[in-house]
Amino acid sequence: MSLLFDAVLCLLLLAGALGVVATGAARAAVIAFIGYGLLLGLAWVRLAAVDVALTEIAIGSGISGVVLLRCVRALPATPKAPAPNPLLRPLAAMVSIAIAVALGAAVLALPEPAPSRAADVATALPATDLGNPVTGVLLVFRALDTLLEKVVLLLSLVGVWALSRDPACRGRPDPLSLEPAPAPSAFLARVLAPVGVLVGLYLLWAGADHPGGAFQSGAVLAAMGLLLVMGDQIRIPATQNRGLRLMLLAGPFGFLAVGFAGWATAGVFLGYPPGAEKAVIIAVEVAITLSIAVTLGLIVLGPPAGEERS
Amino acid sequence: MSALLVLAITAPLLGLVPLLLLGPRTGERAALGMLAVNVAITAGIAERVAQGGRALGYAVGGFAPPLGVGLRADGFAAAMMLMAALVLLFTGLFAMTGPGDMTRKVNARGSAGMPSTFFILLLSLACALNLAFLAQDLFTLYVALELLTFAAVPLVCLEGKAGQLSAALTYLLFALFGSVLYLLGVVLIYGLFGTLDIAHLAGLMAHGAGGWTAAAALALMSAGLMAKAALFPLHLWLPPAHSGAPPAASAVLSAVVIKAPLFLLVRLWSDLAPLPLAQVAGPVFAVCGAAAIVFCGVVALAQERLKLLIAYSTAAQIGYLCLMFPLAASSDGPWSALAWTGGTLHLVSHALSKAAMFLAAGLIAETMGHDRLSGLGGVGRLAPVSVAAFGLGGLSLMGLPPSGGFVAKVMLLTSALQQGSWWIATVVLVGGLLAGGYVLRVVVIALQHPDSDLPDVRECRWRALIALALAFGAMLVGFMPLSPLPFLEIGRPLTWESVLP
Amino acid sequence: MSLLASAFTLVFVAAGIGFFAAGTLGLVRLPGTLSRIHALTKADNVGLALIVLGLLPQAASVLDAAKMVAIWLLAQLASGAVAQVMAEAVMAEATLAEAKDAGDAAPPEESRP
Amino acid sequence: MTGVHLFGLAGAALVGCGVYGLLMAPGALGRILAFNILGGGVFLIFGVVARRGAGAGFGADPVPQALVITGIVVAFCATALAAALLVRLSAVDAEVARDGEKEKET
Amino acid sequence: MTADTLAPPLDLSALEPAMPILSEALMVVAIALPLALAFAALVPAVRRALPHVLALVPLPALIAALAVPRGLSVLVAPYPFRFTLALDAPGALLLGGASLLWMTAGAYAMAYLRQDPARPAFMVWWLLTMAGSFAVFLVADVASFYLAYALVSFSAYGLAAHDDTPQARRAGSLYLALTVLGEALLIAAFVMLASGATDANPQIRDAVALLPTSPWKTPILVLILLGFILKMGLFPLHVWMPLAHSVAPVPGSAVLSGVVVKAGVIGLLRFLPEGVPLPGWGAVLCGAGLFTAYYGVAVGLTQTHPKRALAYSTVSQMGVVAAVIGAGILNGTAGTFTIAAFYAANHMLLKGAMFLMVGVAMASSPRRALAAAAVAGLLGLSLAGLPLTGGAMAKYAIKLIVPEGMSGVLLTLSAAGSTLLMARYALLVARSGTEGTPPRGLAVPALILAGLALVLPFLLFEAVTGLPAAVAFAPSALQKGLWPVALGLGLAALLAWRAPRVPEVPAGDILNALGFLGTASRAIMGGAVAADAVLRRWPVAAFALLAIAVLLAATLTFAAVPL
Repeated sequence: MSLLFDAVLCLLLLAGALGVVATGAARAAVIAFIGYGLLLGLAWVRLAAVDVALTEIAIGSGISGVVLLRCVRALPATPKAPAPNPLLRPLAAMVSIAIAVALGAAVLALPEPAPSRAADVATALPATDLGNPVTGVLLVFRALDTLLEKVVLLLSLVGVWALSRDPACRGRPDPLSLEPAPAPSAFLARVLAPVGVLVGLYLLWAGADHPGGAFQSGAVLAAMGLLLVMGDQIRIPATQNRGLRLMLLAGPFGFLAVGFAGWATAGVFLGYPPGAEKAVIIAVEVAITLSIAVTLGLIVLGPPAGEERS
Repeated sequence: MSALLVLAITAPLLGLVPLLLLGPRTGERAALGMLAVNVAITAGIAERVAQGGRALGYAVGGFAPPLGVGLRADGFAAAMMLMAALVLLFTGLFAMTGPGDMTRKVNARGSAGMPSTFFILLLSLACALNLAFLAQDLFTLYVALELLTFAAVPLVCLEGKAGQLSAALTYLLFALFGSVLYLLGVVLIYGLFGTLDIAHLAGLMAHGAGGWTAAAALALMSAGLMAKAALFPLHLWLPPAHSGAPPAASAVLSAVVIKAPLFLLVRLWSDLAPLPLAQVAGPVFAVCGAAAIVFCGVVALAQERLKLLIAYSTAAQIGYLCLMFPLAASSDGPWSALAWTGGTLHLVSHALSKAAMFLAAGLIAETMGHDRLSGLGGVGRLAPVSVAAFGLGGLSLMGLPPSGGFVAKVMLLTSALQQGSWWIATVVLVGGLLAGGYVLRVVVIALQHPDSDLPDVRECRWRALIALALAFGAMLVGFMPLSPLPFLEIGRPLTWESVLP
Repeated sequence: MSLLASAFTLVFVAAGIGFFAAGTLGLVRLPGTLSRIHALTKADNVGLALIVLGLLPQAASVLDAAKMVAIWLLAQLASGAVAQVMAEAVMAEATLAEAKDAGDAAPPEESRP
Repeated sequence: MTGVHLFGLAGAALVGCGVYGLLMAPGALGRILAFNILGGGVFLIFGVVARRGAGAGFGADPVPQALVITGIVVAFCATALAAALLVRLSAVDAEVARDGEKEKET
Repeated sequence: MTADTLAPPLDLSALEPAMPILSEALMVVAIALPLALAFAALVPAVRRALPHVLALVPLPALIAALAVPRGLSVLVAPYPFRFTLALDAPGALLLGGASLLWMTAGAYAMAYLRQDPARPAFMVWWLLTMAGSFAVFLVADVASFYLAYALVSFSAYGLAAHDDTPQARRAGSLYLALTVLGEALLIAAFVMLASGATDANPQIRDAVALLPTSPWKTPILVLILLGFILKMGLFPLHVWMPLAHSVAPVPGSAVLSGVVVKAGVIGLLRFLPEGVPLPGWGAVLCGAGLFTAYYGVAVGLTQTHPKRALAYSTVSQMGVVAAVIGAGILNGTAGTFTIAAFYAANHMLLKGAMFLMVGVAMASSPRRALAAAAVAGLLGLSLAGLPLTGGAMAKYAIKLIVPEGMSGVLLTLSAAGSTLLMARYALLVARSGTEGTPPRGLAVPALILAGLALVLPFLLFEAVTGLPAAVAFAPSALQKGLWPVALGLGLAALLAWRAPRVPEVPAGDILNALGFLGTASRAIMGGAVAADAVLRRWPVAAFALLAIAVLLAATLTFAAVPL
């Protein structure tokens, strides 16, 4: 029964992917991509990776989808790039199928029993007082990756801002719509946003021991922020706003500060003070979540339009 | 455990705080300060490695690999780091707002410093490069490569012109294609061995374990790295991106950014892959490298714009390092060590000389208002120091003494001849001829009488001197003795033993 | 007891799936964006409600059950509001197209949601 | 054949789809989407590797799962940056075209 | 009669305790002084003072040539660089000759370029070329030789292209292209040569000693011969020389034709093993030299400008030098190299003086030009080996090496050709007068150099050959020396009386027949650019990326993985 479900899910995934790749129309392809992301989220649940499922749906499908939809809207209806020579199509198909087949064979041929670090993690996790092994890996054992991933996120925002017409990257990003928000949007923003913020904070809190964590929470918070912007409930902040920038920096540099503090408390960079691991980790997660939420939201909003003349 | 390794990654990031929170001038000064600190840190690492005669290591968070992530600096990595740090510092100085930029008296055409964003990206590059040189975990290296790409792409399009934006987009997309192939290799490796730590993997793979899946994983990772390094025939993005960017950006892109994937390619095949595999893969890279040297060299000769010429020269010069693979992977001790040293010295001297050339070209273009070769006659009179920097940098590309390029060329030639690789020796020589052609073409034009009236501007002298300093750096590398450098052998073969407690 | 709960779940979830299927069919087959939105929101909301209801006996704790109900409520809220926004957009486009002189210049709008 | 195998094959097929898209997509947006499909396939294989490594009381090896989370975020950053570049490029192109037309008129 | 017997003429042994250090310092300063001045010229004050002292810069080199004991070598930079200087007999001869030419031509150049706004740039190139030329004669290790050789070759471009006319640009570009080619040939040869030695940068002498047993003997010799012959301008690699030497300003031409080509000569002398018979190689070199000796004369005769005639004469004379060296290594004759260097030094001074006389004549009224032509003619006859001139001593010396027989006869006959060409040159000089009196700054250095060129061979003959100078005055020797010159003069008279109308062969002769090479290279570049445009298209590059991944995986799987 579950095998049948998995098979159907896989086929749907494949159909979704083919739909994205084969569709000529940009908007339809993006919509298909969002659907593909949701299906992928289901696949993650089936693979006992609820943390990943949440991340995939929130980031890979949700926020990415919003970014891509905005992109489609900004592009001219008729793309100027000529399609590759259609004669290449069979060749491309052959190459792709060959790669897929080889890869499939490689995956099936992976050794049994599978090598795994699960045992190592299980041994080391109790010392951190965390219940969720994925959070343990992300924030303790491979904290360097996570720290740098925060820098990547910040850097991609810098990259987006660098596309501003203003070399100093000042001012507010253009509003999502030039017209005032329709009443239902405003209503939704007013009602849903507080609940959503609560959900986001819950995800953060739960992440220590259950699926969830900074990224999933940050994505939900960012979505709530965007909802408020779309509902005309808050104004898009100017990028040079000092408070905003502090929020951007809180995550990566709060994390970095904790890393340095580890030298004093645990004798090693990115070590946690013995006994207070969980508290410090949650503090780090709060800072990270704040930054992620703000960064994701600003990435969706795009480059600032330059200093306003007031 | 050496804290310097951690500082090498984190110190450049600290410079981001003032850049994002304080005014542009303060931020710029802080950034330059951090770049100088970065040089000090990398020099410290190199000094420790040389003193101790063994690699430095650090287990981040106190968790040793394979569960945790390890950092490790051997001689090769330390040399690369120091080189990159120096280039970044000099480029940063070149890009700063200097005396005269405000008054605009010196430069009628305006040779202003770069915006704060440039310095944010420069510091991020410093972090990413140090990470790429130090990290020993294949996934951390993936993060480092992505960090590098995301810092490099906006550099291409800082001025927001249409050509730059489209070059940046192609660069980004192709780099992403490369990184996703790399990641595919990484997942296969993890599936096979359950670890991503290079030292552990080297031990696990030593006896051909993993079979064809491991081979496929290595191939995928290599292809991804080649795409990021723009190795022929995957160089589609390099000429427009490197020639379109502002000069300071071009300099770091050509000099150091593409060196990180090349470095990792070397790491992959000299430290991770077992020798029999490396001996099979070596010729494949060498063929690509040879094609790059010859083909891109010829295309560089045909260019009509100075910056494009230099960009194609970069695409060609990448090939030299790839010639090293089959030579270094041989079991012929001294000659493979010589090739290894030659390849590394080429990497270093190319970085210094190419940075000098791009900076000089930027100043030349700024002085003349364009970079069309046909209209550059007599620019030697307006921008003598820039032309000198270009020429001295070119000396290294041509492989003429005294320059790092010469020493590297002699070492590669010697190793190739001793191992009977006549075709590699021929390619090295032909590459030198082509480089001579395109470098001298520019120098000759610059020294000619002007065909029309020269504009009434002068080169920005202090910036030209920075370019000249880099060119002299490339020449200084030429005073290396012509024998394998023991420093580069420190910490090989790769192991955590005696590196981590 | 567990058998009864299972039967309850089976019935309600099956009904919910039926509603979902109907909604999807409507999405695919019905003409016009407005009617599609209508089919989608109405049928799916009922479908979701039935599924949640069906799953309630399976919940391990009252808190879990409450969470499921909360999910249903949130989905109600979101789909209702989004349907409204989309409908308004459709109407606005329609009026815009009319004003633009009855459709010879303007290309037919993409009508997929 | 188990579910894990199925997902492994699906991952491989998704990689194939992504590769096809990267080869044949006419424009940058298509390539961005194809990159995401390809990335999804790679991540799915990570998931399969993780699931296969279940043990020690965990339903899956947590290390690859954590890697995927980081990978998804990095892929998102790439997508966002590419999309922003694309938007800006088309805006600049439009401006250039407009300026060109204006010049023609005068 | 071996090389080491050529003792330094200036005996400084009185300074004994300080002698070694003094010698070392002299050699270093000889190279370092012009080099340092070239860089110091960046300072305006130095730039202004430089014209007054330019003629004195080669002085340390001259003293070094005169005083430094033969065979002394100085380790300038310690292990592992082993940057070494040494002075042997051939090096001393060429160094001394070169320093004299640089001094007189330096004084001449400052007068010649008095009005030229680009004089400072010329001086910088001048100093760099000078430093390189001295270094080439002095260095003893392989890497430094390559460095010095590159320095003299590339800096000479600045002298050749100074006038920046379209012809000069073309000549300069060709010169650079062939120089780069020569560098590539030589580096390959040097790397092969050095890799037999234990040191990474061996002494030239040690490396060459290993050459006869090297597994790469043939490629090394091919590359070395090609590389240095290119610089000496042997047919068919001479194409650049008439172009480059004739477009430079007169003093530039003088040092190019006098000194810079000798870098090729010293290269052959340094890198060919002396005293080891290399029959095949010797024959090839000798044959090529002899052919070039005649070829240069034949083409030179058609020239209508004295500088181009002189340039072709240089081609011809370098052919003679190559023939001598070839004959020497054919049999492994000891002393060959010193005599070849003696002949080359003789040519150096004569050719320098002859170029300078062209400039003198061009600044003279037609009547005064006749006087200049007379001096020029005398110099020419000396070059051709007219008995009782310095040149005759050099001719006598080389006949000690070249055996009687075919090559000997041909070599002797080539003197007739030289005479003919020199007569043509003197005629052209006589016709090149314009108006005015040549400034003293031109005439005096030219005449001093001419005097030195005519006299010095007498003084050096005994030291070089070990024979008393009187042997060259024996009646049989006089007669042997006279008849080719007489024959040449007779032919010249014949040609003057009834010259066949031969069109002037454009400088660079066969180069013009190689025009298709230019077309071909343009086509290759065009093709590469077009191919690049295809390769850089997205789908193509994306396919290539996947192809590399697949090919690499397949290669690894099938070639290496134990299944």
